[in-house]
Amino acid sequence: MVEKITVLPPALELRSISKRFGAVQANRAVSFQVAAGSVHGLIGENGAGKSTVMNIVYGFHRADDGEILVNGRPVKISSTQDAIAAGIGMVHQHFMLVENFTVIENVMLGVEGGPLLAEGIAKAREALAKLGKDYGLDVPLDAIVGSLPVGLQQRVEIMKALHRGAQILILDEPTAVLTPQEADQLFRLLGRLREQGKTVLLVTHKLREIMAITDRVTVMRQGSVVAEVETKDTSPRELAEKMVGRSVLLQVQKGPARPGAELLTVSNLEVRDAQGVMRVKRVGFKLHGGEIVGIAGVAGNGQSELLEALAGMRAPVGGEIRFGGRDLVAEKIDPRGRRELGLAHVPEDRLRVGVVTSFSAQENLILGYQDHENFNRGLLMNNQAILEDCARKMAAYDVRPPQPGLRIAAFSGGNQQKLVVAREVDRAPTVLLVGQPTRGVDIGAIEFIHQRLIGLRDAGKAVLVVSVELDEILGLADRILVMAGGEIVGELSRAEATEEKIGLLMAGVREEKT
Amino acid sequence: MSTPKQLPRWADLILLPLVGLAAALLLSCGVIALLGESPWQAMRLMVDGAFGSQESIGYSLFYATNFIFTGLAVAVAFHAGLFNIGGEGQAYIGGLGAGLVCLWLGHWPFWAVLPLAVMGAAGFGAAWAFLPGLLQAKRGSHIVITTIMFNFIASALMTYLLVNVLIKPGQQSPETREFGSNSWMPFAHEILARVGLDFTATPLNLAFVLALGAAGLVWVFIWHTRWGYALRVVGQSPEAAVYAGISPSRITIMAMLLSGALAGGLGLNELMGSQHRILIDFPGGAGFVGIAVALMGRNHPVGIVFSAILFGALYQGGSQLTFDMPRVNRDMVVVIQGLVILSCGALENMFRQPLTALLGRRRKSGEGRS
Amino acid sequence: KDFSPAIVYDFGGKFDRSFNQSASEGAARFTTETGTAVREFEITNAAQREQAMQQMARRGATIIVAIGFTQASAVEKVAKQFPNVMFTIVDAVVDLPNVQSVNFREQESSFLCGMAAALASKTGKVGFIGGMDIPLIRKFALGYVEGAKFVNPSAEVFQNMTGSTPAAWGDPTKGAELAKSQFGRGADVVFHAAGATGIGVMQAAKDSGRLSIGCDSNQDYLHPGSVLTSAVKRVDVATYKAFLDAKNGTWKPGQIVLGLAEQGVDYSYDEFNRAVLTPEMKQKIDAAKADIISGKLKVSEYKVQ
Amino acid sequence: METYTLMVLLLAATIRVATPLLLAALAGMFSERAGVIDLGLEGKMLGAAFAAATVATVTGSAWLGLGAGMVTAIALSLLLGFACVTYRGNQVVAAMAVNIMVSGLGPTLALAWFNLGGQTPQLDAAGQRFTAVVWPWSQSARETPFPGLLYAELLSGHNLVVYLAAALVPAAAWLLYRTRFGLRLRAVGENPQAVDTAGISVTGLRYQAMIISGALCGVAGSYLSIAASSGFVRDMTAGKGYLALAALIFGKWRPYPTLAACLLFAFTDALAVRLQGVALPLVGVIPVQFILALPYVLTVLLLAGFVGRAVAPRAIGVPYSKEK
Ligand SMILES: Nc1ncnc2c1ncn2[C@@H]1O[C@H](COP(=O)(O)OP(=O)(O)OP(=O)(O)O)[C@@H](O)[C@H]1O
Ligand SMILES: Nc1ncnc2c1ncn2[C@@H]1O[C@H](COP(=O)(O)OP(=O)(O)OP(=O)(O)O)[C@@H](O)[C@H]1O
Ligand SMILES: [Mg+2]
Ligand SMILES: [Mg+2]
Repeated sequence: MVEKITVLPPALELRSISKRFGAVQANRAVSFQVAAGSVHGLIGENGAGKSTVMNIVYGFHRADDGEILVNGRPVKISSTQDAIAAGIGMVHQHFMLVENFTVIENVMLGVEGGPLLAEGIAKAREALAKLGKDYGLDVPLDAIVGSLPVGLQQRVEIMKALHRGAQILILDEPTAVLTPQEADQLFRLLGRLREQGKTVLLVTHKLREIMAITDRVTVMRQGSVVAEVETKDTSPRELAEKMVGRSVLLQVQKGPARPGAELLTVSNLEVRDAQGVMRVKRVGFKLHGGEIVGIAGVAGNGQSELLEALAGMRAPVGGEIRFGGRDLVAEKIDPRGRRELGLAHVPEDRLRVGVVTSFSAQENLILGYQDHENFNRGLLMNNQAILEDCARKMAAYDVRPPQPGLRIAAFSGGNQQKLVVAREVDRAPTVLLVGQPTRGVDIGAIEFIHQRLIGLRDAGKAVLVVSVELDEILGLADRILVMAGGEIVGELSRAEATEEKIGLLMAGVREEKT
Repeated sequence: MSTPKQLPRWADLILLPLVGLAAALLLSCGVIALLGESPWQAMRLMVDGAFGSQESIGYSLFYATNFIFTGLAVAVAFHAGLFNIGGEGQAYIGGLGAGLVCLWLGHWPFWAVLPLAVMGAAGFGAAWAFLPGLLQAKRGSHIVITTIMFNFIASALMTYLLVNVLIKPGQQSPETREFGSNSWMPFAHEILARVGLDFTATPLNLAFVLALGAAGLVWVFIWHTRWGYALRVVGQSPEAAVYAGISPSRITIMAMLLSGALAGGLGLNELMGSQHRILIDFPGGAGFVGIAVALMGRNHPVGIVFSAILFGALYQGGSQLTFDMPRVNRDMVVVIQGLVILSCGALENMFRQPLTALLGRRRKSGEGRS
Repeated sequence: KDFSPAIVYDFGGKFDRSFNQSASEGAARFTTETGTAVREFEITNAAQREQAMQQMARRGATIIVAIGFTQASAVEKVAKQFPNVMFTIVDAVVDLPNVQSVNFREQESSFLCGMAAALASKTGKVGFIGGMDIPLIRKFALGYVEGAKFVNPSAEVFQNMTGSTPAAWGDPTKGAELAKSQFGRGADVVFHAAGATGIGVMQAAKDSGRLSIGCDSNQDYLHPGSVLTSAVKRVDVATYKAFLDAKNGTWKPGQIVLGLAEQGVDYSYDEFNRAVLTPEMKQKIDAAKADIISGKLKVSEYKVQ
Repeated sequence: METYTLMVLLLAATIRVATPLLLAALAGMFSERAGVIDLGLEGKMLGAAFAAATVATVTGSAWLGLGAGMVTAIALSLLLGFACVTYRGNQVVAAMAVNIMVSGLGPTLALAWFNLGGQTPQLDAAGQRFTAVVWPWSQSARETPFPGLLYAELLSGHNLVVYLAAALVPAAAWLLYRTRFGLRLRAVGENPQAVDTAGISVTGLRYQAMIISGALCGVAGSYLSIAASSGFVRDMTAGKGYLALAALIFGKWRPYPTLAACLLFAFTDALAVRLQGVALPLVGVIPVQFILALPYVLTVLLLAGFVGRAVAPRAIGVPYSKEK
């Protein structure tokens, strides 16, 4: 093995790639090599520039500067077509699928093999069957992609790349949407690819995955490569420190929970999504003061709908949500009314739901509280009060830069999230609902946000955290509910919860209720 | 819209529209030259015709008054994320409201008629916008299509009323009798005469002041009230609105009502201010011009007032042009309008990029609302 | 002071193949005969009427001819402001000492056209296509129906209007469709009073081998052999005469009503329609024409109640 | 028998009225499927109507007229593409601008060239227009109501463009669903990023769609000026472009349902013509204005009631850029 690598030129070599988006220097002279027939990891914090550099390799973005070599030969990649021709395939962080097309149509797109579809379809069907056999990729070819679970959609993406003859396969954060078990399946698949002589470039920020499967790993921070090491010569802690640039606490610091009175009771809750599909099925649980309850589960198993129903953004079709002596469902209390009762919400999708990106920070800090008497003076809004409130929260939550008039889009992800958390937490709500509290947020801000949530718990309030990051659930929660297929399939106390147990439950393997 | 490089705000608001305007006029000059007239002469005639005398100023501002109302109507809907193409029909029906008040109560004192007429115009205009708004909110019917259809339906309804119901007996023309003279908007020259200023008689009237007032109210409403805030949230992100407990469907309906009410204001100027009767097709396309006006004015009341004046000047200057240049006919003025909308509205990015490159060595980060 | 004539056309514009065009022909005739240029203006919105007339008056117009009933209120206003300028308005009445109001008895010519239609029709079914449903068009329609029934009491007259926006005067496709629809119901002669929409009506008649009747100006030449006749309204004569009288100092204010007797309206008969309007038909029509002129035959006039 | 004849005639009228609607709606289908809102149908048709009439007048050839109509509409379509695809301008605004500009430009040029006001000269000579194609034995077939009348009125006696439009529906369906181009076109309106990452140019596809849209609008516009009538008159599209768009939405952006929608609108129109001045049971004679408004009212009702939320191509109206 080792000999082979020294003999062959690297499958992919980047030389001094730079890319700037306006004010953001996303990549700064990035250079590294990927050995042929290896699985190479690329790791870095959110915003480190990983996706950008991979998009450059795939011809989706154009580098400002630098050179790309494939199999030792310099190639000019100025479009996706060039990349495909050079044998590069990519599975994007956000899938590039046409949802209302069938699998086979999606796979064919761009390589139809002729002006008419009919013959192309026949040929593609054959080729895909073979691919399926070779790699154990089993996908229903005539299913509509949008109706497939994400795990299968990902396989469609991989098939797409392989069908285009990819020798180098780039996967950008492929496991974010998978259960641990599905992730293991994916890794087995990657192993098979490596055996067949393909080169895999795995982009992630999860240390566990890097350690589990890669041969070599490149670490990026703030657009630059800061380290390149053999996986077997490193440790998670070392990688984490290289990623962040300082020593980090991989564990959340908190005292024991002291659960108090029951604050929120959910029973028999049923919720349909916009398409009318039942996404939450007869869900019931209780929240007590002084505890953080985590809801674990693979994305798309009803957590989002559950959270939206609790927050009042989506009307349930049945069931009860009792809070402060009222039934929120029967009384049809809207999100604003719930906030007034003391039920606050940090939404999962910050940019789309939690803020209005074109508004200033100051305007965003009254979102949901726009009718509050503090912010209004008679018919008009009290801009002075709004400004002062924002300035105060920015100071208290260490938001940088502390400029209330700055458009929210100009803040970094972490600071945007701090603003949202400030808005919702500062009022000390009785119950706080939080979705993906640290998605797209760097480690410094993660620590800060986690501390705020724990602070709220220690003040006797209840916090419900929904997250697809198991580490986060395990770090934060005092009690864990696992959702799969729209149901709560298990409840674990923090003490008894392990990654394996939760993983099994997430995959829908039920065990006896505790 | 968060293009990495950004124009400074002043350039975005003032320079960019001016560059677009210049390009449109340049193209228009080309067409005029094709017609065998001197473009230079034509432009001079237009500018002179628009601003060269008290009369031309009066007419320019008179037309501008209509465009302020319809431009504001488009802008309010736009802030809520709605494209209201129905300004024409809403203005038509709104005018009916104002007109009916004047017909019935034209003998009342002006101070008593005015508020009722304003309510009539706003109320009828809003009512005509209500159904498209409701259908958009509740049924998701494409508002662009429904408002266009409502323009046609408004025309049919008005023709029916003017031919069969409201027509002044014994008369050919499908128009109502003249309003009682108490209900006429005081003309600008009358008002100015009272304070001792001499101004040529033009149709410019008190409605211009009302239009400016409406612009001021819209500004306060959109940026300084919680309802305007809610409206902007819905326009920018319906999801965020739901999150904030703002009902997008309710805001959609509210925005359309407001939009229709503003469009109805046209009747105050055109009917109460100038024609003093309801007549066929009196909005004369001002509802559509409002789209261009709102766009050029960046959907901001101040911008709308200025671009309405620009379009008023284009109208007045254009009619002067056709008056004095026989080979330039009235359709040429329509072409110029189209070109202005094209280069100021649709092609603005074409000018934005070179302008940004020209100006934008140093990008000022940090802007408030946009 | 120089003699300076001016004319303001209505919305349709001076090339509407209808009465504005007819007026512009009158103005053109005046210009060629006297060498005096006529200042013209086509309006695009209501406020321009007044503005245009004022400007013309201020720039020294001696006489201003306003075409179309929609100009009445503007003429009334401006005529008061400029008592020394002569105004002639066509199709409306303005009662002022410096205004001459010229009106036509359109019903009389359309009565004759209705007769022609009924006489030429083999099916006993004839059609009428108007632009917008406004009093003037009803006036045409009423005369036409009476004329048809006068010849054939059991004649059936189909009536259609094109639309209810000003676009109705310029939609030849719709005009053609309306005509075809009437042909489908058995009509074999169709009369239009729909401006440029009528072009489509007449084309459809030609295409389907039926007959059409033109309006306002003599349109027989458009499709020789297919246009039965035209209801001619001599706006051109009225315009020309107003200018000429003003120039010669014989212009008088007051009301002028032009009917068959005054040759203000008529039906057309020329080399283009000689083949279709047979002598027998012509004879009957001419007889009725004489009766109308002599007052023996009364044609009712549509009145807005 | 009477009602049978009436129905046949109504249907024949429906076909004629539906033709320009259908052509424009199919045009809109291509651009909208590619993700570009096509309110510009109206202006493109009008431009084509003008060009077709002008060239047919000058050259005396209807075919050259049709060609000129198509070229003009394609040019306008490309202008829209330039504004909306290349420069990512607002699609609705660009379309309105083109509509307004064309409505002025046609009459202006017509006046300059022909001096007949906003019109082109009447097309009279043989070959300047597309006239009815009468099928063999139509005249004699008319005698036997069934199927003779159907044959004579419905099948025979339309002009070439009508048959062309009819043939274009299956052709469009085939292009959209059975070819590589169609697959890509549908994809680019749903998820342009997916198309881009598949190595296909989003811009290129959208321009192709705009060209097709222009070509079809060109046929539609030419139909108005050199087939259904005989010359160009200002604003002769009279809102047909907007109605076509409504039909497209009602037809959910699919060829056959769009055909059905166009036929329905046309039928309403034909029926409205019949209902003018006719006393109906219970309601009596409905004022003509309300009958004339029927197609528009129907459109609103259909959009509100039966169509509900038509699911537009997902990426419609959003200018594509990689770097968002
Ligand atoms: N299209 C774009 N336009 C502007 N800025 C961009 C764009 N894409 C990325 N950036 C910026 O470039 C930087 C690097 O982003 P990139 O997506 O490459 O990070 P990443 O390492 O993949 O992060 P994540 O873990 O969140 O996926 C970030 O600051 C981001 O805001
Ligand atoms: N659209 C934009 N306009 C202006 N500035 C921007 C924009 N997007 C990002 N930035 C700037 O680029 C920087 C990097 O953004 P990014 O979201 O990648 O930050 P980050 O490194 O992930 O930070 P954090 O850890 O706080 O999430 C931010 O500090 C922000 O000020
Ligand atoms: Mg990434
Ligand atoms: Mg970030």
